[in-house]
Amino acid sequence: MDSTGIVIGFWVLSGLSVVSALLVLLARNLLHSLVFLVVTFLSMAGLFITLSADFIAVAQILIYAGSISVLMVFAVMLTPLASRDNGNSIYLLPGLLGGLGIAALVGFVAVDTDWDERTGEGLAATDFPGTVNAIGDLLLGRYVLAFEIASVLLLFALLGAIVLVHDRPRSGTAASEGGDD
Amino acid sequence: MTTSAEPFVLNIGPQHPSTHGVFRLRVVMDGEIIRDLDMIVGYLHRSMEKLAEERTYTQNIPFTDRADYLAAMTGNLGLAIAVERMTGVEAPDRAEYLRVIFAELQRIASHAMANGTLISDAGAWQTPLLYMFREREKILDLFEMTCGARLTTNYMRIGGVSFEPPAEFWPALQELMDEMPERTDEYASLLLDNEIFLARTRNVGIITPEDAINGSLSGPALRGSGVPWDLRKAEPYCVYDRFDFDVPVGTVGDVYDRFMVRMEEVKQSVRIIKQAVEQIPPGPHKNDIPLALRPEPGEIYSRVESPRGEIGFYLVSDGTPAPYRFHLRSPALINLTLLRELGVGSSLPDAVVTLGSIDIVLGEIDR
Amino acid sequence: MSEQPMRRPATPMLQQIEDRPGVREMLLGVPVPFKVFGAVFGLVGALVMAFIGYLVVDGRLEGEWYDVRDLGLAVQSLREWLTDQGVDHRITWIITGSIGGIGIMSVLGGWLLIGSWVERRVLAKFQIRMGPNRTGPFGLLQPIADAVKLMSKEIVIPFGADRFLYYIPPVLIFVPAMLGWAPIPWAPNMNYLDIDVGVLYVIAISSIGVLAVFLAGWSSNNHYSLLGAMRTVAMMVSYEIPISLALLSVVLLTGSMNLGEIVAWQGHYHVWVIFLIPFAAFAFLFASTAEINRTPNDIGEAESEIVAGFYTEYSGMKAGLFMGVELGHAILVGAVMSTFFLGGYTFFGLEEWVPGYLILATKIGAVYFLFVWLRGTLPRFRLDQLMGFAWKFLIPLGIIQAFIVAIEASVFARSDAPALITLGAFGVVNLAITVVLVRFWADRLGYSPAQHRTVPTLVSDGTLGGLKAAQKIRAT
Amino acid sequence: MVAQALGAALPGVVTASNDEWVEVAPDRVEDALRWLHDSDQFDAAQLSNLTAVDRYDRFEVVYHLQSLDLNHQIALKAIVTDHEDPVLPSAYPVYKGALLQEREVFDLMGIRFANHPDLRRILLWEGFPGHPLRKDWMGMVGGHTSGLRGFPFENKEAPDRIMNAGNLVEHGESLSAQTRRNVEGAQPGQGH
Repeated sequence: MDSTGIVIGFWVLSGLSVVSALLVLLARNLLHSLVFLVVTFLSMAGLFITLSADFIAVAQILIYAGSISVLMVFAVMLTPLASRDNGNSIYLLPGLLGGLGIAALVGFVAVDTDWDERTGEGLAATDFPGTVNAIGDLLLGRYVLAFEIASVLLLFALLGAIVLVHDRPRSGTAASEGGDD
Repeated sequence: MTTSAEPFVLNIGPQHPSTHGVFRLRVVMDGEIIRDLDMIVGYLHRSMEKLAEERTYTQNIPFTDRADYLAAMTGNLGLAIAVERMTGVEAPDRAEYLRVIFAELQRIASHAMANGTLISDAGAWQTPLLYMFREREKILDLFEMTCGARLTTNYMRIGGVSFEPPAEFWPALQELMDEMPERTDEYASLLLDNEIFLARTRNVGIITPEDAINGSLSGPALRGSGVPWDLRKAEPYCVYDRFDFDVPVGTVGDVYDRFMVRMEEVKQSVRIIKQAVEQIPPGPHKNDIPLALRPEPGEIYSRVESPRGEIGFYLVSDGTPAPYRFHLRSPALINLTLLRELGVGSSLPDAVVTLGSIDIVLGEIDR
Repeated sequence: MSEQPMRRPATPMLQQIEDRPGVREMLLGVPVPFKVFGAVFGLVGALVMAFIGYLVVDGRLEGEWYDVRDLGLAVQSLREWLTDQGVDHRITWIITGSIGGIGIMSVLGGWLLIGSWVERRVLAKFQIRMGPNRTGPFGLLQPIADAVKLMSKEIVIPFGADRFLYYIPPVLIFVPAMLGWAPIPWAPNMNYLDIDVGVLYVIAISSIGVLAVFLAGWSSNNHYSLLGAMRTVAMMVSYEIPISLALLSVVLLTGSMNLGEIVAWQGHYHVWVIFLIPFAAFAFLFASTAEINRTPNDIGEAESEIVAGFYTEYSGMKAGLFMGVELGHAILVGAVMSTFFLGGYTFFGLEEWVPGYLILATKIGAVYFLFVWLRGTLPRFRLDQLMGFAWKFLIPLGIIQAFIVAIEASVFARSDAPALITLGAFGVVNLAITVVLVRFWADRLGYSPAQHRTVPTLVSDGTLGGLKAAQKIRAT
Repeated sequence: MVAQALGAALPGVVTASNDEWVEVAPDRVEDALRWLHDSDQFDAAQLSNLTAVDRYDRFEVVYHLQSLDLNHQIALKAIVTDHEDPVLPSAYPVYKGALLQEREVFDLMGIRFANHPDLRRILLWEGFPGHPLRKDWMGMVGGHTSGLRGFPFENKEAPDRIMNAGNLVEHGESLSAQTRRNVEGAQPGQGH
């Protein structure tokens, strides 16, 4: 964090992510919220880059900006009257409380963490030529059990999704069924 | 998934690349599936039948150009034959052969157009269409040589044809006929083994023979369903009974069969033209008929086989120079009878291909 | 009767085209000063080329900044020189970075202009017509004329469109088309973004385009646009998986996610990945045609069904941007395809003599030509057919292929046999497995080509009639 | 023959007949069509053409049926005497092919077909005034009615003037004669 460029980038990106996250809440149109959400995701990816975490940054773009947002797009598309006001939802209060709780948790962890580079575990060891190798080693070495469990869980989720939508009788001709449902 | 609160209405047309003119389909979609379909025509309506009541029979021939503008020759021929049958005028033998030659050339040109646009509807980016246009262009050149017009030919006359083809017509025709088998084979190799084309057209838009007959279908749409019915054979007009040719019929009645029937009909047309060129006798190309053509009071329903099907003329005369009632039985319109049944429940691309396989011409539908 | 058969009557337009001078006549008709200039220019150019060839043969270019085979060396030398001069390293970084960025962008711009001309000319040749041939020599200035026309056209915003979202997509969709070029290695040192996660970067960047497509379709307030957007998004999401699987196979085999290293691996063993994993190359090519909306998978903008798909309502230069980005995507896919499967800037040792970026450009052009060829030849699939193909065919076979490649990669890492023999065996095995799997899978899915083709029955005079005759024909 | 058979099978249906057509009672059109469609003798499987003629005081609705297997045609006529609000049973229950043809007749002639599933205008737009193929549609100024009484410039003294000889070209030579001369050697058989 000694380079001025990195510092400027950090402040710009964090400002962007906070502003767009606020706009997600404040936008009257559901689709606009979604667009700001994507901006938030992208600026988060930028923050990861300032931390030299290239793998996480790319994964953030790939999974959040690329895939999760498309999932949300589909959810919005399947919602009647997608452009309606999203301010008066019944989930406003629970959502607010949940968000505050998560913020408190993150804050607590942030304060509690030892951020010193010299004593922090694992951080000093790498010279940041890229984090892919380290992540690969850790995933298939130390955390292999968690990794495998997560894979099996995801596989089951995939199969479950297929089972759920499979063999549902439709009124139309099944031969020309679109794949977008 | 019953999530959509309002129907998803899609207006396909009147300006749309695959409606072949100003044709409009109003479809209600559920995802990719068509749940309801309504066809809206009439954007090209010129009230031909009313206008025809103010014009003499000869003056009405240009209307038949403008009705089916992709097959003007057969339209001309239909009216000329109807009036001839009504008045007892006869065309000379040579004229009958010329009529057959030009009608069959027109059939080739029209089928080339129909099949080319069908493949374009299936998504091939115009390449097959432009290949099909090669032959069509040469045929239109032949028309231009003979009567000066390419589309609205106004060629057939009551009692003959308007012009004798010029000297350079015959070698050009011979050249075209010589290269046609090669060309049709080329299309076959380009298209018929194309897996994508097969996947898009096989078992799509199936019309059973029962429906086809009951729905008044005619032409390749009827023959594609396997019904061997062709007016050139059933009630031979001109000199069709002197030629040896076959009627191709499909097996399943899907888009592919209609496509293949048209391809095969092109080959049969080439056969007919070759025989006609061999047999054509010398002589005048039209008989002199009285200017004041006043048919006896009465009526006639006369039809010929146009590339789209049975184009019929129902003429009622009251003894005046103009028809009392002039009705053009439009095969393109009546072939659309089953469109709703075919479209509802199919997906949008299938419906587009099915519409393309029926081969509509809006000038004839709207008249 | 005329002696010789008359030619078909030429229209004035055709006559004019026939009367146009050929290349030879055009060259002969050039004014003398231009001829002299051309001769001198050609001579000097040949001399320069010969001199460079001499330097290359002599080995004097190796590693020097003026090594034309690798422009990255020049930039590196510039950076070192600037640092030696005491310039702050941030300014150095900005200068060298701008050179690379501007270089890539100008190459892309040139590709866009030339590519659209090539596409139209080549397509015209496929379709036995002339193509653009009026603006400039051989119509070369046609893309510029098109751009000027598009820019001067009115931009119509449809009634009821979401203005805020309507303005974003034409710009947003250009972002992945531009950023995607960053990690492509043009020569050993010409690598703008030399990162270890290059493969992931390519996939991640390509997934952003989905959003632009969706926003364009949704904000236009048009049902065609919406339908096109839904189709495109559904297809892009589906086909990202086969693409990832195909690239995963390559990564497993070459053992790196760095694009430069993948190319270097192919250069080192003098083999292209397409020969080793043909299925992955096919899956990538097919899936990327779906991803970038090109024939035969252009259902997102199927003009015979939904007019122009998600950008139906865009006009003027906004539509022009969409069309341009379509072309840019095709070229980008060509670059990625060349990098992963066709050896990148290497060509079996030729890269020692010819600049690597020219080799890569040639390969990109070849892949682009393949796209144009497909566009000029094939009809379009239906959405459900495409979805079925992705989920039922490409993805399962891609997973199996990735498994096999993983086994092969571990064998390759442990074996002492010569690399050529091992890799050759892998190529043969993979090809055989692909053929067997594809046949087996196709049979499982119920595909058999024999039942498709039918020819019409020919009926002569005897059996004409209606339903009874039809039944009689069907019975036989 | 058709008239006899039809009259025998369905008494009271046939009201008149001649060699060319059979006139049926308007309220029993559907019965007649169904009988012809189902009969093995006539097998009128297809409704080839359906149209109508305005006779000022009545409408004639004409059905041209055909049998594809037997290759013959039957013309049926139904006369609707109410010129203001003509109504006729629809042929759609028997022939699907009547769907669009009846819509067209309704649009242009104004004959309503009872039991038609979708009787709307087809060629003209909703709200078009009147039905244009009726002879009295928009009566024209000067008492002009539709139709052509005589030929323009017709020479009553020389009625045998030949139609096709009148196309004169520049040099006063008839075009047909000119073309004939041009193509003298080009008659096929010897022309190529």
